[in-house]
Amino acid sequence: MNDALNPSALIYLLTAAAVFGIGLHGLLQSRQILRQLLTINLMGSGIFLLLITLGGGSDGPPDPVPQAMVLTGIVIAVSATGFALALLLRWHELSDSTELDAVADADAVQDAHDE
Amino acid sequence: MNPQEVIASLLLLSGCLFFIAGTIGLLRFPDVFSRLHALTKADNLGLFLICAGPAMRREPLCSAGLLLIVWMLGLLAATVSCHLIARRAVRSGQMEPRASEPPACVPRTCVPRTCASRTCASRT
Amino acid sequence: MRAPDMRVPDMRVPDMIGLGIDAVLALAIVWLALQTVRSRDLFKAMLMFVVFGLLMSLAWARLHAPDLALAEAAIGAGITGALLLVTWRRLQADGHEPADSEHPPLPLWLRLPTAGGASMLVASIGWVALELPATPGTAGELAWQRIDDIGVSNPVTAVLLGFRAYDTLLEMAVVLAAWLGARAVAIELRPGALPGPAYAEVPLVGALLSLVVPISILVAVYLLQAGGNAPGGAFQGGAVLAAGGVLLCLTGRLEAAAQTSGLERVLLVLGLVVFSLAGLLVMASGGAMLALPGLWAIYLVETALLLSIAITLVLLFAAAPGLRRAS
Amino acid sequence: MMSLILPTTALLLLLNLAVGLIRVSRGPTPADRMLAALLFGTTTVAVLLLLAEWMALPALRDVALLFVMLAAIISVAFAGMPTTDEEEP
Repeated sequence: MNDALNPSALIYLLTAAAVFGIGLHGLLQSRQILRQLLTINLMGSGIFLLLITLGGGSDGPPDPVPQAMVLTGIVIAVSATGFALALLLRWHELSDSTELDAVADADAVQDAHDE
Repeated sequence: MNPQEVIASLLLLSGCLFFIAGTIGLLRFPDVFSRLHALTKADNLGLFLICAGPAMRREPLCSAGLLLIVWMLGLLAATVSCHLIARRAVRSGQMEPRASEPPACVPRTCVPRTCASRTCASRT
Repeated sequence: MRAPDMRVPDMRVPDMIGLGIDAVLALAIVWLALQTVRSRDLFKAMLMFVVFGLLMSLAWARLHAPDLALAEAAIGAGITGALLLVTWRRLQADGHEPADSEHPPLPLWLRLPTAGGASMLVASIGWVALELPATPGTAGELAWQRIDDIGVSNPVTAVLLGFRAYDTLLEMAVVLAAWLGARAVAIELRPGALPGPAYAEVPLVGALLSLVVPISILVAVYLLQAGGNAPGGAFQGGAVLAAGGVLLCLTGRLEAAAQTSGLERVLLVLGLVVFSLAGLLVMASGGAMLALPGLWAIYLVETALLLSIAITLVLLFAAAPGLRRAS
Repeated sequence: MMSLILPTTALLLLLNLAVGLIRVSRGPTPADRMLAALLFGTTTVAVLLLLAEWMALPALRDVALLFVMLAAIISVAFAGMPTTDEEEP
């Protein structure tokens, strides 16, 4: 496969790596749940791009297997995001916070249950 | 190179020109409303020209029909989006009521207030 | 689906322009990802992410993956953006401005190594993968060789419903599980319309709905039908149908109900039930499990999957047990 | 000739789009960012149509159709957002 690496595949490979790195970096440094979800989605997009680039990097017909996997991945990513956003709404209702901060928010949830 | 291709190329390039004009308007115009004005009109004309280019040299009629549908739906989306964005901007007080303005005025004085005047001033 | 290159005499120059397109696209994608992570304003970050989705779809197009471009267009441009903006709206309606935290950001000496290390990790994985000797008989090549056995000429559909049907079945189960989870946590949310303005008095919204919703149904059916021999299929069609439903929710035509109706229950499990039944029936008649016996079976399963995916995504968007027509 | 004009136009439009990113980044109001995102919708559709012709992938026209169909969703979602970012009316 290495001899058939064309420059545009290389470009997208680097893009995939950069997007994943940026997403991971953002996930590590953000505390707000909504932003963390964005960064997780960015990381997912980076992985998708990597899969497709590696599958189609050589000449010839594009590999359908990674395409099918990424297709299911896109649908699962949006479902997981929807679930996470529902969790976020519930968390916000219970703790009146949109961040995950272990000690303080556990207290808040405890208070909400005690009421 | 046949005349059809020449016409198609001209259509594509002029469409590109309208997109660039829209972007210049987006970057240079002073407030939301004039930016909306520049963008929605110029871009949809550009989209039409870009749709018309490939449609010129296309034999099957259904492909040209699809391009036409794309353009019409683009018009609809731009109209509704422009309306909704402008409506929300008006609601949020980015435009002064115009009753006090003289009816025939040069654009510079009767454009809606820009961020420099009321919108940002009252936020501080 | 086979990538046809331009075989024209002046091949060099268009190829170089194509490379330029790739470079601009890649730079814009990376810049958008950076802005999504770095912007202080959360609304700006969400919008950057939506635009990121638009450009990803162009990238799929450049990578000869129109199936993915279709899915990304329906989901990235339609559902994800609306989902994020509506969640933000709900948080604000509860009287909470989801501003960024007061916590100081991590120090630079900690941030730069994490970012650089993460990129280098992925880049090295990519390089290793590229340096691997090409082994004959990858799954994709086998799929291309045996695509005639399945009966559809779109290789992605063939992989989804023929060669790797387990994956597709389990994916449907995962999507359903995501909704069940959302239902479990959202059960105490107030039913009713989304917080926000009523659209009844906005004149253009009615016109938009009366055109876009029927067209979304039409396009969903078209994509399902095209999925056999051209890009398209149940996932893309389901996402388009779901986008139409999301539009109805957004404009207040549909509101959250406290109960799941009988029809919704049927539609939710339809994909799983039809797919499993078809697979089991094949097994009962002597074939391998989930080896669908022909084109009609594939279309039957795909139709069921499309309906299930669409209803599940709309219900996930509404974060509600069910939907009802606005009174 | 068309094999040259089509990618050139696509490249010009993409550069145009990249310049438009400045407006999303600058703002200053959410409406400004939103309308710049609107520009991207239209430009992406145009680029997709050109790529469909150039790469001989007619399916990309379907992608363009999806984009124009769903372009309004994000605006509708945006228009419903409360206006607390700016000032009270």
